[in-house]
Amino acid sequence: MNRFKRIFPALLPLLAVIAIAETAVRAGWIRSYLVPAPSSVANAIIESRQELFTALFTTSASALIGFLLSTIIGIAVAVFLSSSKAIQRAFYPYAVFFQTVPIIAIAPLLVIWFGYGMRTVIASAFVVSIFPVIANTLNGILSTDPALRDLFKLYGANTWVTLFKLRFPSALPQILTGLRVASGLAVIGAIVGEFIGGQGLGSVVDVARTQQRVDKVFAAVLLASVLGLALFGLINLISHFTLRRWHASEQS
Amino acid sequence: MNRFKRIFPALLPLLAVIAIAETAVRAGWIRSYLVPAPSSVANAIIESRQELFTALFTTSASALIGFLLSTIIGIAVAVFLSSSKAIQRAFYPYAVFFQTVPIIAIAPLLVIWFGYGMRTVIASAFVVSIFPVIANTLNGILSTDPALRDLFKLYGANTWVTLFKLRFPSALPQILTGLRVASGLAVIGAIVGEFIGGQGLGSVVDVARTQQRVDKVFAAVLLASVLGLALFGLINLISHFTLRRWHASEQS
Amino acid sequence: NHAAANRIRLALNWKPDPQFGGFYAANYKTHGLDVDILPGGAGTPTIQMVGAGSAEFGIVSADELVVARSRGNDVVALFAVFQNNPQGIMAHSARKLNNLGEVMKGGTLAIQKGLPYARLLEKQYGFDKVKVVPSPGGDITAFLSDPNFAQQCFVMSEPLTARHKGADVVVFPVSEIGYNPYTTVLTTSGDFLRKNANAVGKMVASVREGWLGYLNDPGPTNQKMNQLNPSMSAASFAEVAEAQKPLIQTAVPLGSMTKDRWATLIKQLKEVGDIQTTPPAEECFRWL
Amino acid sequence: MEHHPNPATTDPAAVFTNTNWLRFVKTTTEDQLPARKFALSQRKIGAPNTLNIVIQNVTLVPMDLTSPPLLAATPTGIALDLSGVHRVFDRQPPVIENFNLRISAGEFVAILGPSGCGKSTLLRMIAHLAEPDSGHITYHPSNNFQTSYVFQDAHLLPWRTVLDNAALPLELMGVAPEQRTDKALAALQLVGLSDAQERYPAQLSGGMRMRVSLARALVTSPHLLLLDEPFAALDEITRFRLDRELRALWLARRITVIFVTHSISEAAFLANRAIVLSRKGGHIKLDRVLDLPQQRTDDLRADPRMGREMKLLLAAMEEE
Amino acid sequence: MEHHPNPATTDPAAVFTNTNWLRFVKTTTEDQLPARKFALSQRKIGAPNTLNIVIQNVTLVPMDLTSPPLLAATPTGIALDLSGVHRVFDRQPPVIENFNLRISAGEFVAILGPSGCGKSTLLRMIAHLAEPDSGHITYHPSNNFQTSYVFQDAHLLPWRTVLDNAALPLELMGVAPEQRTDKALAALQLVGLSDAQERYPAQLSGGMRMRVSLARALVTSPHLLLLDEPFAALDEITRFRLDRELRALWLARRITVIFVTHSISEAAFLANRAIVLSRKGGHIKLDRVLDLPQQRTDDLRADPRMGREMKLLLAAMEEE
Ligand SMILES: Nc1ncnc2c1ncn2[C@@H]1O[C@H](COP(=O)(O)OP(=O)(O)OP(=O)(O)O)[C@@H](O)[C@H]1O
Ligand SMILES: Nc1ncnc2c1ncn2[C@@H]1O[C@H](COP(=O)(O)OP(=O)(O)OP(=O)(O)O)[C@@H](O)[C@H]1O
Ligand SMILES: [Mg+2]
Ligand SMILES: [Mg+2]
Repeated sequence: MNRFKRIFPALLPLLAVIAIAETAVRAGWIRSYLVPAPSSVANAIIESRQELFTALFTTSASALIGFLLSTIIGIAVAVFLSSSKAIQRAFYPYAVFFQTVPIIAIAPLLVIWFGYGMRTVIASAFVVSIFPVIANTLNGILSTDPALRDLFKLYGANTWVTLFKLRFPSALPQILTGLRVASGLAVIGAIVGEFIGGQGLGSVVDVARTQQRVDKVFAAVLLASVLGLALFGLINLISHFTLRRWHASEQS
Repeated sequence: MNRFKRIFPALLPLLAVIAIAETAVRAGWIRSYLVPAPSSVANAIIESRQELFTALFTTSASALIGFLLSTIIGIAVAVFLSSSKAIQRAFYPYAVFFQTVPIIAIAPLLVIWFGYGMRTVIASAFVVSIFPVIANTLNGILSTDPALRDLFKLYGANTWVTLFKLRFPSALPQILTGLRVASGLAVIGAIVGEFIGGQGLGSVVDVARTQQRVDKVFAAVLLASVLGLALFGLINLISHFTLRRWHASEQS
Repeated sequence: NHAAANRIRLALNWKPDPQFGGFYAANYKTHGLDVDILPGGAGTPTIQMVGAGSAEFGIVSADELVVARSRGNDVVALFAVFQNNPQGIMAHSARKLNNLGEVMKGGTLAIQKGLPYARLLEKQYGFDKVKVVPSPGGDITAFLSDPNFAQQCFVMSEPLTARHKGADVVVFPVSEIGYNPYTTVLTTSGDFLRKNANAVGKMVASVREGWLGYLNDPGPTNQKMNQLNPSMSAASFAEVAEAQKPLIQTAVPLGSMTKDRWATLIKQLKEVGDIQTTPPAEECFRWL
Repeated sequence: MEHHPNPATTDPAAVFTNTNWLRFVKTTTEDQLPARKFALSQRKIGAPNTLNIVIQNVTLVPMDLTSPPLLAATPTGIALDLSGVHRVFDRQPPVIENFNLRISAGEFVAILGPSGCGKSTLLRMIAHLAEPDSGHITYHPSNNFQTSYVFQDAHLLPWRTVLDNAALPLELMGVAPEQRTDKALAALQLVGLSDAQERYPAQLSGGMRMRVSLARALVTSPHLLLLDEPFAALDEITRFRLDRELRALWLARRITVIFVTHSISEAAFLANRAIVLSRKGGHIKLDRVLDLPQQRTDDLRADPRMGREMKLLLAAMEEE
Repeated sequence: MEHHPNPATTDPAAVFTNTNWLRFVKTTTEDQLPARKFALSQRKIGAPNTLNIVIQNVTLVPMDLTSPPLLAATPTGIALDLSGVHRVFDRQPPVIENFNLRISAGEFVAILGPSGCGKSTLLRMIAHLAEPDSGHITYHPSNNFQTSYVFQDAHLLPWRTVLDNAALPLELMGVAPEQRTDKALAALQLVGLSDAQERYPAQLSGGMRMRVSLARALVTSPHLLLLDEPFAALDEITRFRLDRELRALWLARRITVIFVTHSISEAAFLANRAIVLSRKGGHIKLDRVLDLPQQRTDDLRADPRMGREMKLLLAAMEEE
């Protein structure tokens, strides 16, 4: 009952959107070749469940690996950047490049370096999602309370110990925010990568688009969102359990 | 001299990358139809300067407007979400959708709602860049020191006053991090939007790609990065001047 | 440095569909080849993959190949599936247009500006009256919703879908203005060709057999491809397979290429300024 | 119900203290308080030169009104009534348990008690920053009054200068910029920080930060002033000066002051009434109206009367 | 150079204080310190039952070694030498100006001074957390010693429980988990927080947080213990107990303790030597070896000798 009370309000807007869309399409206010009726999207999912779920699985794997790589490498880069203002000035700008390069423009490079298929998709997910991890981790690390840094200095903690026992925990709320952003970007990065490297939901979108199967395009987009939401939920869960005892953002 | 000393180290890695790339291409270690020699990129920029800079200008305008919209609407959404945990549960998940929907999949919608040209491009820049603003602002707002919230409550400050005089300033470091991420995404969003809606650097990339003009593709990508960097630099400047007196992240 | 000449990747530039029917119909095993077909997507850089050896063979179009060669990418055409260029412009019949020239007189035209024929059209008719927008890449939503919308297409693809959606469509092939490069061309790299002439020979032979078989009876292969690409209906497979036949089966032997046609193409590309240097026509292809 | 002895005294000022307190009881209870509420604050008060009386419901109190009014005639402070207040933090024994306390308008109450006994928790509930898990707190008058609070930690806004921090409450109350600058400067002057008005909190010493926080509380004209160890981080010279200032402010305005302190001598010097809480449950171990003159000078610190009050407080703190 | 009178006393313990201090001077200076350094700490010391002597360079000090060694024979603390130390914050007059101070191994020094005079700044430089803008601070022995610091604010890690916060220094020093838990529990017991070991800092009262911070400092066996108003947020009962514990700890180990406090009585009760800083520039207004017995009980708080020392300190603080 309690559980229901918590989840039900979360579903209300969704139900509203579905109802409105269904009505709008059925009444002909929106052309169905533009936006499919939710019922036909549901139909498409059921009909093509095998294809879609295989695709979802493939995309999930790539997005997840890309996301993990972003997390690890992004945090490492942020740690490196945090070492001095001079290093930030010298290297931080290059990280911006990852944000602004259209994957499609470097498609040949990706395919040639990583080979066709999953590795290119992973690379794409990685490139697209690393920057928020870097930016948020760096800012989190740099925001560590100077008094606590002093404390660690006093007890002779070296850089690594300070990093793991002080800077990471204190940056955690912000790192998690970075990961929230990165998780969604990893999903979209994977899909864009799949426009190049084939496979997965990206491929489904690619084909369904040219076949005018709007219902299927939406079905695939929906599944991508579900994947994004799953990652998002996972991060929120981690956030809840790691921060609830001590951080304002997880207290009501 | 002092200025030089600060800027020079920042340019070193760039010079190194350029030198290595030039050598690698000239020596034939990298095929020039994959990665162009920096010199030929420079050539392309000089040759097509008029076309490229007009495109840069167009893209800049769209990216900037998209970015401003993301900033304003993203912050507004975050403020709305911050009002209660129940509201977060009900609406935050929908924001994730913006992160995971491939622009190409909703291209028909964009084109039909916003027409070809700048409005579609702006919409794309906006859709792609809003989520980090929401996520970071929300986290920043929620992380406000509870004792300071008490203080404002005590003096009878209403929600809006608390928002503007307490929550925003205290969330500012994190909002700025969100904007750092969003600025790059707005650029890429604009370019992707231009693949659909025409114009700007996106068009240049599109055409140059079909013509296998790697040099021009890279030239356009480089200009996009420069645009991203300019926005990034602007945000860093704002960050420096607003935070340096009081926030650890801007103190050395 | 390929693992073994009999372990071969063939990179397509789109999903399994009838334009690749022969490649799926081919029985490579009988020629001692183990071929892996890599379906491509909207962003797959097939020609670069072939040049850089990420795939031994690829499917590209002749104009792409000429441009690539002029940029130092040593790729060689082996087998040209489409003798006639399937690219065209489709418009709504209600506009009562009679030729490409009239398409350029008004309304909206969605076209990839990087394509050579776009530039030829521009040169010939000018783009000052028509509103040129980016091609939606196979999507026809905008076309359906705007009666004054024309868009680039493959003559055996988008027009059929549009008709299914109830639109009355007219199609003008690009060959109308004399631009007729080979398309869906089996290609390999010069390097691979030199080192594995034998395997290339077997490949071309299998492909030829495959196409002969496919043209003869597309049914089983369509079914196979439909499984790989379920978003396209079986009916569409059959329909397209039928529609593309005249573009593939012509007076000349299946897949054949001539130096003259390559030379014409090179000349046209030079004219529109897509290439600066003119690669010799005979180096562009190897007719085995 | 709390009973406590009132030591005999012949000091007229001390008598005055009590009479004045009684006079207040009359004015506010009779006029404004329902009988039920008042019953909660039944308390036995002894004042040798007047009468030993027990206030029962709205029973009126005879008193000596002949002494000259040294203090502001009508208190501007507000009266408080805490009844049956409980406060529990999850899975711990209650911090505040069935707590009953009545504070009259214009009282100066010191709260003492061991570290962690619930003083800050109590103050937060009084300030409406936390709600009791059960029980009520009522205020008389019940609205339109201004509360100021000096938290145990300074809690300044790090992005504002000292001046802007001090002016914050006025800003939130909508006071015009010039006026609030003037008032904030005056408050900073009071706490000895005129020099530092342009600095940011990160550039201040610990004691300076606490003083800014104090200035921020004093810049408004609060009816209820809650102070949670405001002077703990200050040297004794500054502390003594601020003690005197605070007392003078109270004398002039007769606001209600609730003052948490760890210093028994400070409690005795400043307050008119001292409450000692127990280590567990926040029970009132001592609730005493201090038998000291209304006007307090530094001489009082060495006065045996003060020594006696301090001994009483210390004894209450030590017994467990 | 600072001169200050040493009031006559006949208390043998007081004499012992001085002789012991002198004995220390001998051991450390003679053995470890170069003459130049030592010259900085020239100081006139009067001890009526021994001799009135001026320490000049490495001039040896005659002393009475017959008294029984009540204290640990060799101090485990370290000696410090601050010479010509300057500290300026941008665009402000120097906070610490040409500061010279020599602290011998095993001394217990109280530092007093008005709020904002530079006490914390000084302590931070001593702890190597900030560098002087000019001048040096040297240590003897110069390395391999452990410093503990109780900051003016608690500065706990909010994501760690009380126990894990207290154990932090040991963790950073690589002590095995069990051992550090034991030691941390003992330290928490000392500060009266055994009950709260599982709680998080956000669930503690202000005083409890300070006590965790204190436990964290005591959990190691520091050679140099720096305390910045550690007891300011504590009630007097707790404070008195911790005063005694700290003093006992010092007596047992003879570590070097530098203790910033605002309480003159606490300074007098705890320290062997008290330094009063001026409001501006951090000049030493008084540097006094307290003439009080080595063993200090609560009786001492009422002792006239302590009263006399307190008067001296107060006088130094008041003069400006
Ligand atoms: N980071 C800083 N930037 C500028 N000024 C500073 C900074 N830190 C301290 N100060 C100034 O230095 C002076 C001394 O500060 P310090 O913290 O040492 O004082 P203190 O003696 O410890 O005072 P308190 O007893 O109030 O803690 C103060 O005037 C303070 O304003
Ligand atoms: N948020 C909280 N969660 C759990 N327990 C809490 C919380 N806040 C306070 N407590 C507990 O409530 C008790 C009383 O805390 P409070 O801050 O009122 O003490 P205090 O009397 O002000 O002590 P001090 O003199 O040390 O400031 C303490 O035992 C504390 O641990
Ligand atoms: Mg408290
Ligand atoms: Mg200090």
